[in-house]
Amino acid sequence: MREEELPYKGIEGIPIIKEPGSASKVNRGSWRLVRPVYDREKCTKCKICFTYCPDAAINWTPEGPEINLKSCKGCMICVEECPTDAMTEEKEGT
Amino acid sequence: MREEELPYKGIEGIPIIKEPGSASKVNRGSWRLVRPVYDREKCTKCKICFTYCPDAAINWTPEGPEINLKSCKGCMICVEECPTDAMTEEKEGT
Amino acid sequence: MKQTLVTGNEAAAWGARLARPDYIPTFPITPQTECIETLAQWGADGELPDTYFDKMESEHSVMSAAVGAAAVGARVFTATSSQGLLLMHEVLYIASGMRLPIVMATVSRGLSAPVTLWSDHNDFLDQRDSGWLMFHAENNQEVLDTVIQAYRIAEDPRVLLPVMVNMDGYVLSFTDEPINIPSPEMVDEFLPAYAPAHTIEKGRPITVGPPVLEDYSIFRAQNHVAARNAFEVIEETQDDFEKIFGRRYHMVDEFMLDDAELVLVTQGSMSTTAKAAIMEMRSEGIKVGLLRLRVIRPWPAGAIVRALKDAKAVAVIDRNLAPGKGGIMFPEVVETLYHLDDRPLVSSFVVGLGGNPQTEVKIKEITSKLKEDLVSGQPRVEWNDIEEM
Amino acid sequence: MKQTLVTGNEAAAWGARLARPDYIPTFPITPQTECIETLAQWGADGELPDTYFDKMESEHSVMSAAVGAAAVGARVFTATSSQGLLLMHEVLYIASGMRLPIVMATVSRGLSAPVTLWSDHNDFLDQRDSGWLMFHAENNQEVLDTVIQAYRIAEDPRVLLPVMVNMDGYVLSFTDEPINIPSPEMVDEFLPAYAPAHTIEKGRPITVGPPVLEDYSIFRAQNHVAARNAFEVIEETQDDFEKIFGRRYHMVDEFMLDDAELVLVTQGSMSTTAKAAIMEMRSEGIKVGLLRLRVIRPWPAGAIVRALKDAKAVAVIDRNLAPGKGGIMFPEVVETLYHLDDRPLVSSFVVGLGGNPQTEVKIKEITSKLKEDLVSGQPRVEWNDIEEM
Amino acid sequence: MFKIRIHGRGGQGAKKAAKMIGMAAFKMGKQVQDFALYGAERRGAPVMSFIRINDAPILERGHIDDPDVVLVLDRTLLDLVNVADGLNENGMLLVNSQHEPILDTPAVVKYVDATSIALDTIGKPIFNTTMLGALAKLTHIISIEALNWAIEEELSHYPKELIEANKAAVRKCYEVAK
Amino acid sequence: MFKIRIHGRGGQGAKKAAKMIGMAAFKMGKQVQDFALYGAERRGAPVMSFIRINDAPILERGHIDDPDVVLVLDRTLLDLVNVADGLNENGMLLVNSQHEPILDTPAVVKYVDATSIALDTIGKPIFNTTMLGALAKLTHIISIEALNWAIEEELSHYPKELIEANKAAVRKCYEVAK
Amino acid sequence: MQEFKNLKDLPEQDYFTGGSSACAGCGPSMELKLALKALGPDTLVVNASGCMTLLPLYPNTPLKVSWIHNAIENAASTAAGARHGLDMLGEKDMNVVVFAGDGATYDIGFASLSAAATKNERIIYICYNNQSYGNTGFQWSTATPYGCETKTTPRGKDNPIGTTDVHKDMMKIMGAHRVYAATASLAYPVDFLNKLVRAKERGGFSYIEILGTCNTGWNFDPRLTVKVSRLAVQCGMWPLYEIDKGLLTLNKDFQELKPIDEFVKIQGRYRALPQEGVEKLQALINEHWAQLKEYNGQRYV
Amino acid sequence: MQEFKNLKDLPEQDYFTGGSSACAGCGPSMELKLALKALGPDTLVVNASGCMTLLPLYPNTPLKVSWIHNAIENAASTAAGARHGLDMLGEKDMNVVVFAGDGATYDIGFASLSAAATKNERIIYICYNNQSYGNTGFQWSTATPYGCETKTTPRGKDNPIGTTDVHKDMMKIMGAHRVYAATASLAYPVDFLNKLVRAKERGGFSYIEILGTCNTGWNFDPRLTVKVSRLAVQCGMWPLYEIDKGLLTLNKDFQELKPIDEFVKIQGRYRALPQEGVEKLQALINEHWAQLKEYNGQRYV
Ligand SMILES: Cc1ncc(C[n+]2csc(CCOP(=O)(O)OP(=O)(O)O)c2C)c(N)n1
Ligand SMILES: Cc1ncc(C[n+]2csc(CCOP(=O)(O)OP(=O)(O)O)c2C)c(N)n1
Ligand code: SF4
Ligand code: SF4
Ligand code: SF4
Ligand code: SF4
Ligand code: SF4
Ligand code: SF4
Ligand SMILES: [Mg+2]
Ligand SMILES: [Mg+2]
Repeated sequence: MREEELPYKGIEGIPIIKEPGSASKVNRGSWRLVRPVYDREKCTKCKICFTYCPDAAINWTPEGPEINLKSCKGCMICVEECPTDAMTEEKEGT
Repeated sequence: MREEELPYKGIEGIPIIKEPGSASKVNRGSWRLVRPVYDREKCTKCKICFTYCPDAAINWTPEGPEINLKSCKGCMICVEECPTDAMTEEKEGT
Repeated sequence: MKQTLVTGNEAAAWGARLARPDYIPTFPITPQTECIETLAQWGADGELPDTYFDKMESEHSVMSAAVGAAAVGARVFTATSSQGLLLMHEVLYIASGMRLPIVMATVSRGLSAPVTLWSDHNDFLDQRDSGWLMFHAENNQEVLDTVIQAYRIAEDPRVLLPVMVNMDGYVLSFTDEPINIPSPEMVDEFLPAYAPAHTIEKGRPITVGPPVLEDYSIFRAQNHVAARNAFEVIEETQDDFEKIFGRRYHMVDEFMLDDAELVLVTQGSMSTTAKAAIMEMRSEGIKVGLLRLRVIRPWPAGAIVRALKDAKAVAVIDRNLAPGKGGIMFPEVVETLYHLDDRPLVSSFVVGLGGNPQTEVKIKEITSKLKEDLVSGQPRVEWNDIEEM
Repeated sequence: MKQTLVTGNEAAAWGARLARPDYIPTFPITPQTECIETLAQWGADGELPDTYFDKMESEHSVMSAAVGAAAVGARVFTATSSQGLLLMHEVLYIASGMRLPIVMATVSRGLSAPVTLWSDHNDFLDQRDSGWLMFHAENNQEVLDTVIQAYRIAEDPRVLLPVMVNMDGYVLSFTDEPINIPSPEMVDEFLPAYAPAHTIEKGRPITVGPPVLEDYSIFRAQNHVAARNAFEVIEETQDDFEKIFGRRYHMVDEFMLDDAELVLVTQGSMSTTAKAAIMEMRSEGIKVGLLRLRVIRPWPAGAIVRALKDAKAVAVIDRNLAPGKGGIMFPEVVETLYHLDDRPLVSSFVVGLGGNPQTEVKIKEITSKLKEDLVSGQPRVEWNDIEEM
Repeated sequence: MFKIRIHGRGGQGAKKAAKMIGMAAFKMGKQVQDFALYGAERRGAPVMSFIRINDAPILERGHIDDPDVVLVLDRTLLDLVNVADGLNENGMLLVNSQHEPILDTPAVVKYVDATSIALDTIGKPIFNTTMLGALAKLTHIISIEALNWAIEEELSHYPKELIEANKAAVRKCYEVAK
Repeated sequence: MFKIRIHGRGGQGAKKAAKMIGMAAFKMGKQVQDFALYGAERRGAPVMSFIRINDAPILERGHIDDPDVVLVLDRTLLDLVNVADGLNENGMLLVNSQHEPILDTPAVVKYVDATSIALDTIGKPIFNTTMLGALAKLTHIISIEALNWAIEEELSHYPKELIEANKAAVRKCYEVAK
Repeated sequence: MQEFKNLKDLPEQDYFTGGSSACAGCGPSMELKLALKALGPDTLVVNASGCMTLLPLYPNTPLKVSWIHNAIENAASTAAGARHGLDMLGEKDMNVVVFAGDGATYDIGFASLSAAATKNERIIYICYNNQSYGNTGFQWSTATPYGCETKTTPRGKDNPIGTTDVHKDMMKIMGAHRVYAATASLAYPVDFLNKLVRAKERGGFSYIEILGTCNTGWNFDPRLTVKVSRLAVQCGMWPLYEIDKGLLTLNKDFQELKPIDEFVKIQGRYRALPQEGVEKLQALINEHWAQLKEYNGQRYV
Repeated sequence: MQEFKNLKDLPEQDYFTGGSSACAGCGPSMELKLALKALGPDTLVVNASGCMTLLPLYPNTPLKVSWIHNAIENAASTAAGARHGLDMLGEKDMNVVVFAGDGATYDIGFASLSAAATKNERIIYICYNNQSYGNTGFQWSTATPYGCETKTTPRGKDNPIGTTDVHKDMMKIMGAHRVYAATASLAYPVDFLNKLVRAKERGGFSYIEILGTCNTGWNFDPRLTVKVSRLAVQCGMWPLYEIDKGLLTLNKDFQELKPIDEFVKIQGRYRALPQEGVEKLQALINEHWAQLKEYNGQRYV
């Protein structure tokens, strides 16, 4: 583009992010090689998995944890820390 | 000077000082408004004045202190600290 | 409007005071310190009720704190010089890249090594890639006026860029000159309260300064476009400024250019001396004039071409040096004239490094050398202060 | 001589290793870190017996320690990039002002804000007033060779200045290319043990870095003259280098210029792609050539004039930006051609900011735009990577 | 010029694989260039690396958009990334997979179960080197000898057994690939 | 243009004196400029300050090499510094001294014992302001009224008594100077 | 604000979402998530360049609070400027919280941190200490512990130990700044959040250092992030304590520490550390632990 | 090297001459002169920008030892580089000594100092503390004590106190760096020189802070430089003590401190400090002194 044609974009031309939490739209599930699988039966709602999920991929609901597989990178911390084996590991794809 | 004529001065063109203690040649006596006057009679050679002269304007000799009036700025520390009044103050000029 | 005898440092402080900044982070450095001391005393005396005066531990932190405060939406002023300006160098790019309209007075002083306390323009010009707008004042009145104008320009939604207002150390910073100190009311009329493009406040979380991937060049281009928008904003600002204060400044300052065959291109306070010399030379029939570069960024190419297109020979007088290259402004001025059909001869003069005074005599010397060049048709590069070495 | 596949970072590390520096102060920064990691591993493996590898707490301290060590007479190497280069900016002027022949590899990366990890040349060119000699390599072999040459040039008694050797981040720093790694014996033959102009040692006290008053401009002028002396020293160095290693470099790199009507002026690694594009365009009958700026400081005006004087149109391709001005090298190149009787048209192209890749296609685009300009007689300023915004 | 693009995930050694291909070709007297895209090589994140191989010095730089061969180290990427991008009917796509991948590409699609071979031979899923055996067999752009040399050089800091195991895995992969 | 150079010692207020002259002249409607050389103003060290006074705006800058008047605040400087440098026969040299200084200059040499006057009147050796009374009398470049105004402005942070004492000293000095 | 009693008592609201480009299992990410629970929505996080800088990546961010990234060496001064700016603009209730790595904190930004602490600026400074320059690929910082391998302190023929320096005792140094200083661990989230509550209530400057357990740099399976963190506390490698006006409180006491070997053997960064190295490391830990035990409840610095 | 017994025992040789442009009666100049007596001719002084930078003024210098001035913020790292350079070049016997002001030390250069101390570089760092940015004309630094007036903390209608901040406790902070740290005074030269001897013998990094009595900035008659310095010690404003591996030794004990008033009233920088200010200052001193007394001979930090 010729220099004289460069448009001025006002605030859109400033490197700030105005939408809080917009990254939740990003599919980080694509990084996952293994996935956590939740078994409501075994769950005691202790909140451990919820607390320790580093990617806030576990939401807390009145029914207990809810895994957001878009955000879950498959670190397996929830699986490792769940005291009742209500979270278990499963391979992605094949 | 035209740029092409600027000579190269080698090490002389580097901002270092190679002569240690060269400042002793500078006449800082010019700053003095009052001067210390030494009275050998009263001196006990305690070295106090020698120690405390901030400008190293007092040399130590076997005969006691020797004031270098070229370096002495007339701070009067030696006068103030001399325990025997062997150093006294005198006005410069008139 | 109050007429008073003040130094350049005090003039900058007055400019700041009248602009009512929210925050002033500071660090001392000669020859700037008097500016922040003046503000500190006003603060202690209760004269800056809307301002937090802060003492930082380095210039790097001064500019960092300025960025922090400006990013949340505060109006910020600071001042520095020389080594301090270089120490905050990295953060200057960040301030402009974030498009924060900080205003900073800089007081030019030569750079170490070796250490000097005296003035040249290397420190200021060292910032010419940083994305800041850059003004260089000729005298104390212009210092004050430009600080006030700087806020208008910086905060304009078409611009949103930080601004540096430079004055020469000693020759301005420590020299008393009589100047008009505008009344707060008039300044309030000229300079509206700051309405930031974005702020940090409760309930509207934003992220400032994230990394970017592909869009990087777009943000850089926007910094450039914003700087070029300043052309228009600077002109408009002058209109309003003139309406209220009766004075006006230009992108470049033209002096006796109308029929000038020889033109001296200068910056800063030496321009005053040069004007005096030119008046004398004019009385001797020498057709000489002067172009003072007041705005360095954005680079006023149009104004420069208009001013120099009829000249026969131009001397670019650089009070600075890029070792291994030469005077810093020389290439920019020359480039600007390159595509003229009938371009003038341009010679380069490097002068006044580390405070070497630029007297009328020296200006006349430069002029007669330029005349020689015109006759010989050979441009020169001259270290005008150095007679032997 | 050993042929190996190494990255640009490793090539710089090899250059350093072969120069046997006494001291290497370091700090990590992408995309440079691999260079110092390589040196660290060699150190741990006992491969750098004559070198103290130091881990500093910032780049500011890296350069400060480099100055300290060089001032006592040690041979010093370091490497940095981007924000790190800017953080040490103040101290760069001190290193050159003290005339200390430090060698530093710089790995170009765009500057914050906003943060990018990718490459452009703003960081490197930001140092062009600093008094350092500046080389910009095109490929990994040149990186290694130039580091070794840099010591010869820096330490020459006619020069005594620090040298920066730049490579583009990612495109060179992280790319494996096969290069010749010279044997230590050959390098020892080429590069004598360092004989500093002054050292700090027992029995000969000296003072380094005192303040000066009137003599300031003389020391600055000496820095400039020393940088210009480097022209001669660089040429001589090439002779010896060629004798021993069979390769040679020039102040500028000329490619297919002999009958070129259109000339592209480039820097760094994109020159390789440009050469490929030029070969193709040549096969289509387009008379285009390339001038690569290898040495930025001292500025090789003579070589540039010689290379460009017969061109009809020149495109200066700047992978950098001074916001509010434009491409940084453009004014310098244009100024250099200003007084030619028959000067070419020169257009400015700003490209590749923050790592935008410069493909052959883009180079061809630039060339055809330049051709248009030649026809229209109107030079342009083009942001060649930006198609819409 | 012969161009190879490798798709993998952070932690799978796509960079190392590129380097080894480069070294092997280099050993065979070719001009080579290899590099990886930096920036997002977090464990599991899709990454790419690139190799150019030529007789004459290589003047091209940067990403490879028109590869001759694409190597896919992890078949789960097939659903995430358009690995076949830029491949034409002369090209080849080589996937580490237990079963034949179905892909919409004019190029030849090959697969090899490098993970199993690696687990069998090395005892660890070092499939980045292993797969190179298949590349050697199917393209001839590098020889198995040159590859062995590259492995020895690149792993010289590691125990001898590991080097030998890698070489064995490469050979095995070479043998089974078709 | 009227040019004044002041010689003093660090700590004696040469800068302040220059400012006051400038203010007084400015009060009288003149264009003025005043400044001090920085850098070596250690207590006792010889220092200089400068004032330019004009009807038209002042375009000159920097040191004054050709003064109309030179003020010497401390007579011991006479032996150290060429205070008369640049003075011609139209110039005047005004020295703070108890007795007539003997100097090799074409200029008129005047002296006044400002130190004694200051000690008598203010009780402190504030001879930098005091001496300005003599300057006013002998040159008419500033009036005593303007000087009083300058003193009030400049010392406004100080106690009223001090201001009055300074004014009295200036007046006394004005009276005795000849 | 009340202190929290247990995990269930922690706020359910997160001001941090997924979608960042941090590694899977990243300790510092989790720590930021947890911190924001205690700090709430009216928070400005000032970040120093490091791994966490890549959480927001234009045009996306996982943050639901405000965030400024300036550079690596100036988080504390940026925060000070932001604090005063907010105060002058009437936003006194916003929390200003630094979130910076150990390199930014211990090394390159230490002058800026020390000055803000000395001036007692109303800032909570959280250092997530992953014991290295993580973002550049795990190089040594002055927070790197003895005996672990980094890219600039690698093991090699001439140096079997890797890092031979003993890390800077930052807690003692910050304690000497007369501010509130505390250590924390992601394995003890209630303790961590309560320290934030205390810092906030207390006003002025506080320094909280949390072990930034980093599976990538330390080279262990990400699933073990919490286990490794807990072990660090249990081995005495990362004791939990606070210093307020010089007074020491050990928040988590143990009759006996677990041997450091347990911590060392599960991390790649200690791989091949010779036995003598492990012993020296154990000795360093014992010495520090003994001092903390001795001065618990007393003036410590 | 032997320690010195008394004034007469001090070396007669000076490696410092007159002719500098420092003020008459300058404390820091005297301190450098004294230090060089203990350090001897084979010394490299690394200076940070400040008053002392003007000792050498091209082409003259009062120094008979080597000297490097780099910038204000990097004396410690410059010294570290010089140290390693000298070591590699075989000049291991040269002393590398920093001589830097409080601004350079406490503030702008603190990251550099802290890193050199953490790495235990073989450097003696002397901070001459004139409690201000002296060279720029007496502005506030974090070493400026409560209640005194500086150019950036002036008294005024809204602030009768001047400096309202309490200065940074640098000794405690440096003590927390595990190095040898000591205070000194020009009024006690034997003590000062012996501390230098100890630092040298000890090897590694040592930090010695000497009150840089400054008649110009503090505004008193230069003749009183020694008296004011002595009074600072006797009033407890500048206690003489050392910290080695955390252990405190009070080098100069007093049964009773002189009232701070004696110190305050002879200096212009305290002029017009209201009585409440003097009392607060006295309280601060008492508190510090009591702590030093209490921990004398014990672990202090
Ligand atoms: C001035 C400067 N130098 C170097 C860097 C490169 N850099 C970016 S992040 C980083 C590591 C920071 O380490 P730490 O603070 O511990 O944070 P972590 O990466 O471990 O999260 C470095 C060195 C930089 N951004 N700026
Ligand atoms: C980066 C930078 N900022 C500011 C200065 C200006 N400056 C020079 S000396 C000085 C004062 C230093 O104070 P201190 O270290 O206490 O030494 P003192 O002057 O008191 O001897 C300052 C601020 C500088 N030289 N460099
Ligand atoms: S950790 Fe296990 S038991 Fe506890 S809430 Fe999560 S899933 Fe349920
Ligand atoms: S596997 Fe990791 S990222 Fe996924 S939900 Fe569990 S803790 Fe969160
Ligand atoms: S202080 Fe007095 S008594 Fe002691 S040596 Fe000096 S002159 Fe003699
Ligand atoms: S008056 Fe001061 S400078 Fe002169 S000899 Fe005495 S102590 Fe030294
Ligand atoms: S390297 Fe460590 S700290 Fe950085 S993002 Fe990955 S896990 Fe987190
Ligand atoms: S201002 Fe103080 S420290 Fe500086 S030279 Fe003068 S007396 Fe010495
Ligand atoms: Mg870290
Ligand atoms: Mg000081």
